[in-house]
Amino acid sequence: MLSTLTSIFIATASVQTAPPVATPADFWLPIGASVQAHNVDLMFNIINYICYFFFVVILAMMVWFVIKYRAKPGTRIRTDGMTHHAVLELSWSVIPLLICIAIFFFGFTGYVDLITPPKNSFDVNVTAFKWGWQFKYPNGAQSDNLVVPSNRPVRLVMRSNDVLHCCFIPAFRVKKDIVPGRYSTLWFQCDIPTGIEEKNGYHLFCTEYCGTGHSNMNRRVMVLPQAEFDEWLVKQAQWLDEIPDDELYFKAGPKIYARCQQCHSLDGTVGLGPSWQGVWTRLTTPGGARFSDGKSYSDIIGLGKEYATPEDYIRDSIYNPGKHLVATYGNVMPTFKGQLNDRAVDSVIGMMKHLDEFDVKGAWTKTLPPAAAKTETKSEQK
Amino acid sequence: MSQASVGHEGHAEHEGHADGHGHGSAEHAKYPFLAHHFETPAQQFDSAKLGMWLFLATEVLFFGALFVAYAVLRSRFPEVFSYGSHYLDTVMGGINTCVLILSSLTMALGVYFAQRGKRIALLICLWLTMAGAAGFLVIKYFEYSHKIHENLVWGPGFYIPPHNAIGEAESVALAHAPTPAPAAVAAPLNSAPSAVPMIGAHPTVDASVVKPASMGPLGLGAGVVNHASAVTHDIIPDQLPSAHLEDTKMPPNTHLFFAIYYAMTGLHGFHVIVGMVVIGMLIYRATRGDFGPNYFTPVDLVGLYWHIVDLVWIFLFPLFYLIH
Amino acid sequence: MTQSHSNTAHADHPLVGHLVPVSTLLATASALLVLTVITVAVRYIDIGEFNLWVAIGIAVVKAGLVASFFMHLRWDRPFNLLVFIGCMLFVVLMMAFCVLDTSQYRSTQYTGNPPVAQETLDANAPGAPVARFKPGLNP
Amino acid sequence: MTTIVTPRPELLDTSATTDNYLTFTRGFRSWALTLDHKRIGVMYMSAVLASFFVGGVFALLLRTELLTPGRTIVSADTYNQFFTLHGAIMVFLVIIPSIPAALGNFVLPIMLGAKDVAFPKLNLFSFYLWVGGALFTLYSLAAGGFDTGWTFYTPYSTTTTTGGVIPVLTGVFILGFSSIFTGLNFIVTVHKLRPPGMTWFRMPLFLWALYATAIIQVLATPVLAITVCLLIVERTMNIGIFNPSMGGDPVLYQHFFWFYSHPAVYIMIVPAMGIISEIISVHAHRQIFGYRFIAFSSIAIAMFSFIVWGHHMFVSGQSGLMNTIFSLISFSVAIPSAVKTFNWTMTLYKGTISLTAPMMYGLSFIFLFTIGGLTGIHLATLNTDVHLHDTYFVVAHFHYVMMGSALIGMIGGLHHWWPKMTGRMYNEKAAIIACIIIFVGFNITFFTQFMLGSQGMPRRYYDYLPEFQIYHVISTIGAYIMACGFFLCAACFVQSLLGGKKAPANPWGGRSLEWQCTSPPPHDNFSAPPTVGNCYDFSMLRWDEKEQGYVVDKELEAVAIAAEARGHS
Ligand code: HEA
Ligand code: HEA
Ligand code: CUA
Ligand SMILES: [Cu+2]
Repeated sequence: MLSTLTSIFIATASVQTAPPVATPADFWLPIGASVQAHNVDLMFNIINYICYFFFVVILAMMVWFVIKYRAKPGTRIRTDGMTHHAVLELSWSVIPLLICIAIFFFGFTGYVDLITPPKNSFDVNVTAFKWGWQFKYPNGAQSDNLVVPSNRPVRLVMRSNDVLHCCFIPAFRVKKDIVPGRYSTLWFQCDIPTGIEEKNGYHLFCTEYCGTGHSNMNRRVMVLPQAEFDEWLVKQAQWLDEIPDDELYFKAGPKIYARCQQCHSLDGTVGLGPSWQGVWTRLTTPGGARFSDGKSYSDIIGLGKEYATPEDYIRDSIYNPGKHLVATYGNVMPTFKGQLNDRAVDSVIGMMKHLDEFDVKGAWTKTLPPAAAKTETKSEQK
Repeated sequence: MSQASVGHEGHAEHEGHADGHGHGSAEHAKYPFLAHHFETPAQQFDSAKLGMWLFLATEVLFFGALFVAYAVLRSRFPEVFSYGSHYLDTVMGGINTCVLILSSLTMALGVYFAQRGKRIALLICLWLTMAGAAGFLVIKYFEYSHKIHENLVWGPGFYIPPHNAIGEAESVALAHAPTPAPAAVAAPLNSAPSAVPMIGAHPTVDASVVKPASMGPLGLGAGVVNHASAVTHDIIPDQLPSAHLEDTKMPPNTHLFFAIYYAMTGLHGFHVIVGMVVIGMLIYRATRGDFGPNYFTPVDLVGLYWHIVDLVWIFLFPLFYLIH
Repeated sequence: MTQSHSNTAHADHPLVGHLVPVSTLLATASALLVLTVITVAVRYIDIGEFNLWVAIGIAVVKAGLVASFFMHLRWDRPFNLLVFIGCMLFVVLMMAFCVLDTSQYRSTQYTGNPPVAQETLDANAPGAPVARFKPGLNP
Repeated sequence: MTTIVTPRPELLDTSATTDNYLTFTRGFRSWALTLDHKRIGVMYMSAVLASFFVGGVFALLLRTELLTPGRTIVSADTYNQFFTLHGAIMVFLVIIPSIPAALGNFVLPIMLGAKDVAFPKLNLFSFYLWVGGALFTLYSLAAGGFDTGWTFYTPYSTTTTTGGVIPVLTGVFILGFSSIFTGLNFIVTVHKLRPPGMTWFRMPLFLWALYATAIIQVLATPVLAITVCLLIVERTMNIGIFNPSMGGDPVLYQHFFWFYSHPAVYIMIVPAMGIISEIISVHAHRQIFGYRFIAFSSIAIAMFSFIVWGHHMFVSGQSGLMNTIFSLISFSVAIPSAVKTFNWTMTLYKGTISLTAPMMYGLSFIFLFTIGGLTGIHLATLNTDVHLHDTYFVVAHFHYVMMGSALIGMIGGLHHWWPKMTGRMYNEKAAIIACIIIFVGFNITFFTQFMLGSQGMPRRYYDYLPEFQIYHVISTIGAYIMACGFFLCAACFVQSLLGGKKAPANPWGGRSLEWQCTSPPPHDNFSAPPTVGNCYDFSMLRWDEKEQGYVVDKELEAVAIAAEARGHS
């Protein structure tokens, strides 16, 4: 019954306006680049003007009365002010009420547009986690920043792996909390392509407080014309596979590391997780209590032990981070199962083994031999 | 408001009575229990009563929020509630309902005797009420311990067979391995995303029971799933203390029924304990002979409290024990 | 009933408040017990949705009895009654809103056992039937 | 500006020096175990101001950290603890008890003409509950702090590893009961302890406001109590009702939380509105305009406040239907607020306005509340809230209403009743300068945050985009200015305590009952039952050259009383 009620609401309300162009940035609002932005901005400005009006009226009355009726020493008390005035009082109850109902109604219709994705939308699966995003496209491609086609409604189907997060794209005027345990959806359509350059992309923020890295959960949204997007999509699905095995660690490694760097430094700085500096030496030298249960690496790594090789151990630490906790660190790392495949993990392991070739930011400091350099220019990926 | 409350009891309105015989001090001399800031015993009594009723209102909202949680959970998982309800013992619940009703009766009689100034009768009633409260708790204790023995508890423990179901060694290992106490708080979300549908799954397909194929290489995986299970398999469901684990009809999320059951009956039980404490205080004062026709406010107030405890149970009983 | 003006309380009459006769109290208690029996009995008759409402209806009647006679509300100041009914209304209001809301967004929630429950189940009773339970119970 | 004043001499009771509530008994025990509502009010006030100072220090640290993107002085985790503590202290320890428990306790019984609140022992107990709650909050710092945000949203709050979560939840639980008992006490006092002649419609509007507040306190706070209980149980025993990984529902938690916390924002503002009604009419020496509308609008706000909580959850996953309902109802609260705002403004019309320090705060209140309230309209509108939710726009909105209105109202009330509470005047010029500094600093701090927010800067952000820095710098400078203002204000009070001029019984020419007793009031408030008249009738005031202020004129008073008697019969 209720759902029919809602659908009736929705039916009457979605008087979709023709997709307007971007609303330019102004004093209050940033550029509005989605088809919905127009309505939201309009509403925002209307309310603003109503507010200006009432504010000015009240302020003017206040200042005027204070100046006019200011008591100077010796002034006699005035007793001619009225004590109440039914018509006046009713009118300033009823007029704001009517204004409010009008505001509500237009806000409501705008909102229905905001939450009702068109049927033909392009779906992107989004996973939010502490503290990052993963965008997964229908063909299996994954990315760290959101890339979407222009001139086409896009629907994000979002889930959270841990706590509440919230996807907010100011330029599109859309926002939706991501609640663990359920699917949240959000849609937008942007007609103003940005190109694949990250610095031109629209901002995407996490606006539901989620802990230490909350303010670093911001990413970019790149909007590409459909053809360009299709091309990107195909490449993106294969980028890891295209890299030869022996180049994986420096071509893919740093990109994957970008997601680890929140917690794991490369220079020995203590973060939420152990630094990667010297990790391979630690793993391969016997002895030393390393885990919070008192065990050491050599107790669990080795033939016939829990992990045959250090590589196995690292892999399991990425997929099941809580299993063995390095002493003094908490169980805070999320699992990357389903997010990083074998090759991705291989590239990270490779990077750990060759840390001396990277700077503290994770950039590879060596140069490619000329032959390899050619392949590099081709696959410029995010 | 006070105009409206001009009483059929014939209380003069306190605005009025003060002109009539407004000299508080005379009243104060007559009634030693009258606090200095009240004018008459009636004013004091009315204030106390109103205060108590307001307190009861807060109690109603306090429990009310849990009733809301109950309603939300029940509307989400109706099958869990009708299933879980069968694990509760209607007979014990019914007896407990009667015990509470009778103790409410003795409490109400207690107020009556206090008003009549019958000290011994009042004391008997208070002791009987106390006995009712204790009886209720004893029955509740048996219910709880039975449930816990059957492993019908809240949280992940609901799915861990109790110690005597399997070999001693395994049981100890099990009880500690998967969800050790502090980690159970911090870890669940991090450690179990595999149970969350995988990325790319269509929203309407639930993948929570589909384990993703282990993506790791050799060497991984063996330790992921704990296989202490062989033992549990051979046990005949009816004799297994945690029979629910073998019941093919158990709907998912059944643990939530017990979560809300323990939350609500636990809070109610706590109120019963508080009730016993205050009744104990009344007994002390009644023995001392504090109460009489002029002054019985504390008895009346504790009575109100005790009735509200009864009243809450009147709702809890059908909502948990009597689901068809 | 005593007037508050009266200076002394007679043995039978309290200075303040209302004296409810023992017979009334006993009758109330009996009614409550009878209603308890009825509510248990009704459980065994299957009337679908109505089971819940009948149970709640009986509980409300019982609550009314307790409040009006045991708690003297019938003779008390109307404002106390207002307080009592008012707070109940707030609970009902909150319940209505919350239930309405959750019923609306239910379709977006994952079904089946939640992660920790499932994990515990897998770890402890891998053959347990619940794991085999078909997901998608809630549409 | 210097309309400081003395009332008619006969009210300058000389016995005040020998018997007032401050000197009635002496020694630590006489304060610690006092049942006198005035002393309890004073103790509350000191405790609340101390907490305000602590909360303010956290605010300054926050602002300093936000001077530059990335790390300025502390790490992200510390920052998260700062804003959580700032929010929790300001809300639970400062602003909720500030007006009802501190000022209300002192003023309510006297204004009403009663000797005390209905349950003095319960009143003292409430105070100690407050202390207990505050201690738990402090202890939570020692136990590792907490970084959940003042809203304690699950599942973050149940999974975060900071150790202070359970202590602070316990603290909030206890503080909740402190607030409940205060409210309960006030309702009973207003119902049962009104002296002869004090009818409902003769009650000063501050009492109406406190009464409305008390209704909210009694009915909403228990829900908070049970909610934090459930959170504690969730954390310790993994009961799972709010925990998605146990099949629970985090949005249900939000319903529970806001069922309390939305009404709670009216616990903050409604009594402040009451104070403003007093201040405006007393210092404009003018009958309040539309008494009944203001009185009923307090009750209306209290009632409506219970059914709008969902407007905090428009993007939280709450269903579209509920969003619609809640948005619609949210606007309804704007109407009683509008009534009040316009009525205050009209009260100035044809008044005889003295620009005293309390009046300056009163005028600031109207200015700031109008901005804060009107921006609430942006937030209550569904589609604009989608953009504005959880940005600095919301931060600015709630500082305008909580700090700019509720707290300014409290400080204004403190200035208004300070002579009554302490028996001393303060340096009015300095107090007015402090008010102006606070006002200017406040607007610099928080008006910029509106722009910041609508530009898309999310709240609870440790790090931010470089393009936002300029706003943050301005905001931080504003906060420092505001801090200076508060320090000046505090200095005024200290100076007044140490060497202030003795206060007359009725320095402002007020007409409500508290001005009829001496300053500071005697232990029993009134030696003889006070005569209750129209507390907003200022026609009997006349300018007193000697006192440079308005005093009550005996003859005019007799005329007024006679007129009123005629009107009433
Ligand atoms: C004292 C505290 C206080 C007060 C009084 C208010 C008053 C109001 N608030 Fe505010 N609010 C908060 C404290 C307060 N709020 C806090 C603390 C938060 C954030 C909590 C958090 O997330 O941490 C918040 C957040 C908040 C939100 C959620 C934002 C979000 O997170 O997305 C909303 C949404 O509807 C809202 C709306 C309103 C409205 C409509 C009013 C109304 O009552 C305002 C009414 C007043 C007026 C309208 C002005 C006077 C009237 C006129 C001048 C007449 C003309 C008016 C019209 C024609 C409309 N508030
Ligand atoms: C009443 C409530 C209240 C008050 C008064 C304040 C006061 C201030 N607050 Fe706020 N604030 C909140 C309630 C309040 N706040 C809440 C609830 C949050 C949300 C938390 C969350 O997200 O969880 C918040 C969040 C918040 C943020 C956002 C943090 C973020 O999202 O990342 C910021 C940032 O600028 C801020 C700043 C300030 C500043 C600069 C002040 C200044 O106005 C402070 C000025 C005060 C002083 C400098 C103290 C000086 C005092 C004395 C000298 C003694 C006084 C004595 C006498 C007057 C006698 N606060
Ligand atoms: Cu994710 Cu904030
Ligand atoms: Cu609100």
